[in-house]
Amino acid sequence: MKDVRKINCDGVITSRRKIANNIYHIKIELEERFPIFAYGNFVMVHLKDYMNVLLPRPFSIFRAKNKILELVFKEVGTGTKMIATSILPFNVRVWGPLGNSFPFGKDMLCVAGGLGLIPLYQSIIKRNFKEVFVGFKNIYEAYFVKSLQKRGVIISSDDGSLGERGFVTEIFYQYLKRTNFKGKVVSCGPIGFLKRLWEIEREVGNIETYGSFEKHMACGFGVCLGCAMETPWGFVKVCSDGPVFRLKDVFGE
Amino acid sequence: MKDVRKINCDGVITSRRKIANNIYHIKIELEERFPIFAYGNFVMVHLKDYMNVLLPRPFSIFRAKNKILELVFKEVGTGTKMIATSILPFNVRVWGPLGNSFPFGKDMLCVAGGLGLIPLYQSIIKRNFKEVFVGFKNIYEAYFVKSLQKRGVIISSDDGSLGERGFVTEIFYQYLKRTNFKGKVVSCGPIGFLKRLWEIEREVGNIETYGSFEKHMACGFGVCLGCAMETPWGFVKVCSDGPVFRLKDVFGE
Amino acid sequence: MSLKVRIGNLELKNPFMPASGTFGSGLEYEDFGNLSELGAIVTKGVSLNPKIGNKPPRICELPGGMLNSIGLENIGIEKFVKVLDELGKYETNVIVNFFGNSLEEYIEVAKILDGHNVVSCLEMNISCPNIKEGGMCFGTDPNMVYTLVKEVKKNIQKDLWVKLTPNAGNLISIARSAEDAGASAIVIANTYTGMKVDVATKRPVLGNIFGGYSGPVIKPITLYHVFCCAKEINVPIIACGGIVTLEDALEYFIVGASAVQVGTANFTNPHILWELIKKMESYLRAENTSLSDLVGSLKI
Amino acid sequence: MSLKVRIGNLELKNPFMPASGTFGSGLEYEDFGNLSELGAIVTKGVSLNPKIGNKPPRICELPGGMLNSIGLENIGIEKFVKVLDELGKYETNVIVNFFGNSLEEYIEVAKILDGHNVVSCLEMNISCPNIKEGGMCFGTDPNMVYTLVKEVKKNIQKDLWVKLTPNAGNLISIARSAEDAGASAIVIANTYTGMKVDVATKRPVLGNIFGGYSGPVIKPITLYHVFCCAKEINVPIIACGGIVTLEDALEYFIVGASAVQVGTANFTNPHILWELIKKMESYLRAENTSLSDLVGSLKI
Ligand SMILES: Cc1cc2nc3c(=O)[nH]c(=O)nc-3n(C[C@H](O)[C@H](O)[C@H](O)COP(=O)(O)OP(=O)(O)OC[C@H]3O[C@@H](n4cnc5c(N)ncnc54)[C@H](O)[C@@H]3O)c2cc1C
Ligand SMILES: Cc1cc2nc3c(=O)[nH]c(=O)nc-3n(C[C@H](O)[C@H](O)[C@H](O)COP(=O)(O)OP(=O)(O)OC[C@H]3O[C@@H](n4cnc5c(N)ncnc54)[C@H](O)[C@@H]3O)c2cc1C
Ligand SMILES: Cc1cc2nc3c(=O)[nH]c(=O)nc-3n(C[C@H](O)[C@H](O)[C@H](O)COP(=O)(O)O)c2cc1C
Ligand SMILES: Cc1cc2nc3c(=O)[nH]c(=O)nc-3n(C[C@H](O)[C@H](O)[C@H](O)COP(=O)(O)O)c2cc1C
Ligand code: FES
Ligand code: FES
Repeated sequence: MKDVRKINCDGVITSRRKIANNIYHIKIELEERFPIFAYGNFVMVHLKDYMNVLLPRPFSIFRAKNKILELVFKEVGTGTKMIATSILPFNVRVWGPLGNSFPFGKDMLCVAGGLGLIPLYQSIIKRNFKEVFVGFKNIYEAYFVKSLQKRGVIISSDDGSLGERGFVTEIFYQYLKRTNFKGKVVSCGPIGFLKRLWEIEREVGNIETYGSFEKHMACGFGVCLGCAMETPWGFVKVCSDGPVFRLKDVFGE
Repeated sequence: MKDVRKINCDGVITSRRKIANNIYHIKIELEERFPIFAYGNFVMVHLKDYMNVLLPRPFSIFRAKNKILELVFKEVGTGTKMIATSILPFNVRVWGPLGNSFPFGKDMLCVAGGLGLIPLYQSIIKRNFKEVFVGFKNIYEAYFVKSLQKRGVIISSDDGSLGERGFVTEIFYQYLKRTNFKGKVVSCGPIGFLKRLWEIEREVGNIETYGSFEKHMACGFGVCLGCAMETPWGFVKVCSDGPVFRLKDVFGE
Repeated sequence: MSLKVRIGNLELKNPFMPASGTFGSGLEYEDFGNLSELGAIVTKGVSLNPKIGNKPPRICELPGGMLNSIGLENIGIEKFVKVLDELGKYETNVIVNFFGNSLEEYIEVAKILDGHNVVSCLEMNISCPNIKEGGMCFGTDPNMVYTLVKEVKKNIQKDLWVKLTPNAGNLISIARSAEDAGASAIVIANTYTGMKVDVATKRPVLGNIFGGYSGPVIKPITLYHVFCCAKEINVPIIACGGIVTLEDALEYFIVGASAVQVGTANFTNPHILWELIKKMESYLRAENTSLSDLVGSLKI
Repeated sequence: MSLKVRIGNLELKNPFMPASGTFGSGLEYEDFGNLSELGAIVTKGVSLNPKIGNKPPRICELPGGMLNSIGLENIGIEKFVKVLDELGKYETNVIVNFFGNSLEEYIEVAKILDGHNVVSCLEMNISCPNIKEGGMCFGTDPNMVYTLVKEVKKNIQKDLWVKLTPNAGNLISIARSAEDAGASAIVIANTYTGMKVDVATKRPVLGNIFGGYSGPVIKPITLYHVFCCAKEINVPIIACGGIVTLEDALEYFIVGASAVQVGTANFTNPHILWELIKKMESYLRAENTSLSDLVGSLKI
């Protein structure tokens, strides 16, 4: 990403919309134009006015146009709770785009679980994939459903309250077995989800699965070494070597 | 104050009204009935949900009835800013009544400067004094003016924008010289104001001036020894030996 | 699921007590709860002669912590003994925190306290300057600590707890000295020396220039000290530093503390000790575990 | 109203620089500001051999501070020398932070750095275990510090700054040892060892059990150390600990620091050093004063 310009500027959260249980879509008005970015890149967001929340938080870039940056996040802890509940306008500092991105190509598959949809959504909308699988826990945690359905996305939920019933990884697995697909798969979701995808790759062979990983971060661009992830070949930095890795390079023997 | 029952309970700020420049009147709905208190007593208020503001803040009891405690405060720093600007309802913890109180008696004079009016206001309203002098910086920082005027209070302002022009201490001084008043004077105001009142007492003689003092506090009831005030006779604890002292006992030689 | 804990010869009905200097003599808290329900009452540091304390301002609030430079103000042992009489009515342990400026002063106060029937046990504050030795803090030198504890212990019958200063750097050798010299428990720890400057006036905010830093912000450091000492020391450790919530106390138990002291948090909620005891009961019940199983249960 | 400051043989265009380990090699910050405008670039600690660092999780956020247990991960001096070549294009001082596990390792790295033309000066991190001496931290013993600094200094031409660990307790004797042994400046200080336990799992939050505590919460303690050492030490002191705002830096200057390093705050605002320099210029202009008048201007 060395050649992509990064910004680091103040911004103001000007709009916030609840789109599912504990999930929000926000717009940040930046002081500068947000640069060109790639799917999978993320930004660091610092809650300037809350000394309590010391470190910035990493969020995937959902969309960015001119000075408007859009993020989608789930309320899980102190920081996201503040963003979810404080009165707007709300001051932040943002830097990015950061990290590497998903591979690009023809006829790829896409598998997303829960919040994992966010970095992939715009690419899905642009119909960049041969087939897309999106799984939610249940209907209450699902978002952008209509728009996904319009694009022929295969939607599932763990409890069957929306779309097919079952884990999205298993629906994807059945598809692979049915179709004998060969090629690249991009994915994003919780760690258990990614591990299962790696098991599937090992079993079916012929596919190259890429996934986006999460680790606690302090800087977001390779200086603090805080986001180290263990792999069989040593540590990698999730923020600057990733967040997208070939699953084999993380879990591989 | 040993025989007065104290409470220590949670409460919720349910109403906030701006009554002058940076000055607010708030109502706290307590979980318990506020006990009997005396003029000059104060409470400690802790902003439970803001770890940033570690220590509780001392505030004079403006009025209390059943479970409703009323305070009047000025926005000066971190804590009061939060109380002045946060969305209601706002959670607090309150304990009190704390401290000693103003002497009680007939034919006393009362002198208050700015916020010093707060602990004395209810007593003024009850017409407990022979004559009352209240001074404000200017008309923008003045509050409860109509009600004071109705009770025949002598109001002044430093810049003449309201009532008589000049420092309230000097208007009081002129009164003393004119009337040759003998007896007790109760007062509350900034430290310079209290010092001037002591000079006046020394000059005119025949009066006993009591004033309410302020020091940074941690506990509010005599355990931390943080609110020590130097006097010619050693340290006193403003929270539990005071906050009301005879000026002679603080400034006297 | 009892909350009882034995510390040396003392039995505490629960492991929660105030930290010295943040609870007065205890009597000031009568309005806020039944003192008999506490594991112990720990009183403000007392010395042979009255001490007038430091010049104000004596406290300074910081985000998540505070500085104090009270200067160990106290009324002296003679007057304090009368306060002790009053504390006798409570059915809990009375731990008296004391200090001196010389070995002799320490011994003299200790003897008086040892002879008082209300005193359950003595807590020795060693974060004081040794005036005879050029003002170096007693608590930062393992040899001075050994001598001090040994000599005081020789002169008393009751249990002696030793409260360490965290400004010593490596607390293990200090704790070991105290243990070897006969301490029944080690209290970890007192405040961290710190300061704050008023940039506008270019003056220190505290009248005494510097003060002791306490409150939530010190917990990570004190927790580490407790963890290190718990592995090396055989007598019980009483943890003290930044406890506000039950979780804070649990962290200390898990790394090996047998009991805890709550300081600064008494100022932000005078009822906190009683609340922590209640929450601890619920926690142990919910987890179906006991205090003794919890102590030192860290998985590493 | 110049911001220039002389530290030993070095002239800094202003007294603001990053703290080692929070600024990478410096190159990672190219996107965020012109590195030539900084008083100096201070690079991540380097050792003779590459070091893989500690087991994750390596960071843990706390209110007002953070714990890190990076474990001095670095690519080793050989690869690092290539990064240094790249830094040569910036018109500012390049300070290289280094460490070792033995005296010999320290000397060997120091010699390599001394021979590199981009390096302006060496910053020695002494918060490391002395493997030969049973793993005791170099920086906590005045004698070890003296030997270490003396021996390294013998082998190099360039200025040597010594960065102290605050876990030593009394920093004055350590600082004096470093000064006597030839340090050109003393950097006060590194992180405070601390820990955090996950109560639900009963495990330490950090993979390495404990870590270094940094950020705003440590400032009161480090400020006190700087104040104490500034009175006793003749070489310049560079303060480091919890600086976020200009006020924080001013407090350090007022108690006697000649320059400051900003660490954790680089994570909360990658542009912070440039902003502090601008604010400092405005401050000195508004107050009509100079940096040298400010340094040590505490009124007591
Ligand atoms: C590259 C990347 C992209 C991400 N994109 C999104 C997104 O688009 N939408 C979204 O909702 N979430 C996203 N996350 C996760 C998001 O960063 C965390 O949910 C958030 O930091 C939690 O903050 P908190 O203060 O609410 O939680 P707390 O638990 O209170 O935070 C405490 C600390 O833990 C860290 N932390 C907690 N959970 C995570 C996590 N899952 N990943 C990394 N750090 C964590 C925080 O950053 C903070 O330092 C992303 C994470 C990464 C690494
Ligand atoms: C007995 C007593 C009664 C008071 N009654 C009132 C009242 O009725 N209305 C009102 O507006 N104010 C009153 N004050 C002053 C009030 O306590 C302070 O204005 C308030 O604490 C400031 O808090 P802050 O967080 O906004 O200020 P900050 O300056 O951010 O607070 C930092 C620290 O300084 C302390 N502090 C700051 N100013 C004062 C002060 N003047 N007195 C004591 N501590 C201070 C705070 O308590 C806190 O610990 C009273 C003070 C005392 C001692
Ligand atoms: C105002 C104040 C006064 C204190 N006085 C004493 C004292 O007299 N003796 C003592 O051993 N410790 C004293 N301490 C230290 C506390 O007992 C405790 O060790 C320290 O505050 C850390 O705990 P905390 O973070 O829970 O406050 C005092 C602390 C404060 C804040
Ligand atoms: C993630 C991280 C990595 C660090 N790495 C080093 C290092 O390699 N060498 C060193 O001397 N100090 C290192 N430090 C300590 C900092 O340089 C600094 O001394 C400390 O963080 C205190 O300053 P602060 O409060 O401004 O962060 C590191 C600190 C952090 C937070
Ligand atoms: S988050 Fe700092 S190196 Fe990855
Ligand atoms: S405020 Fe604690 S003794 Fe007065």
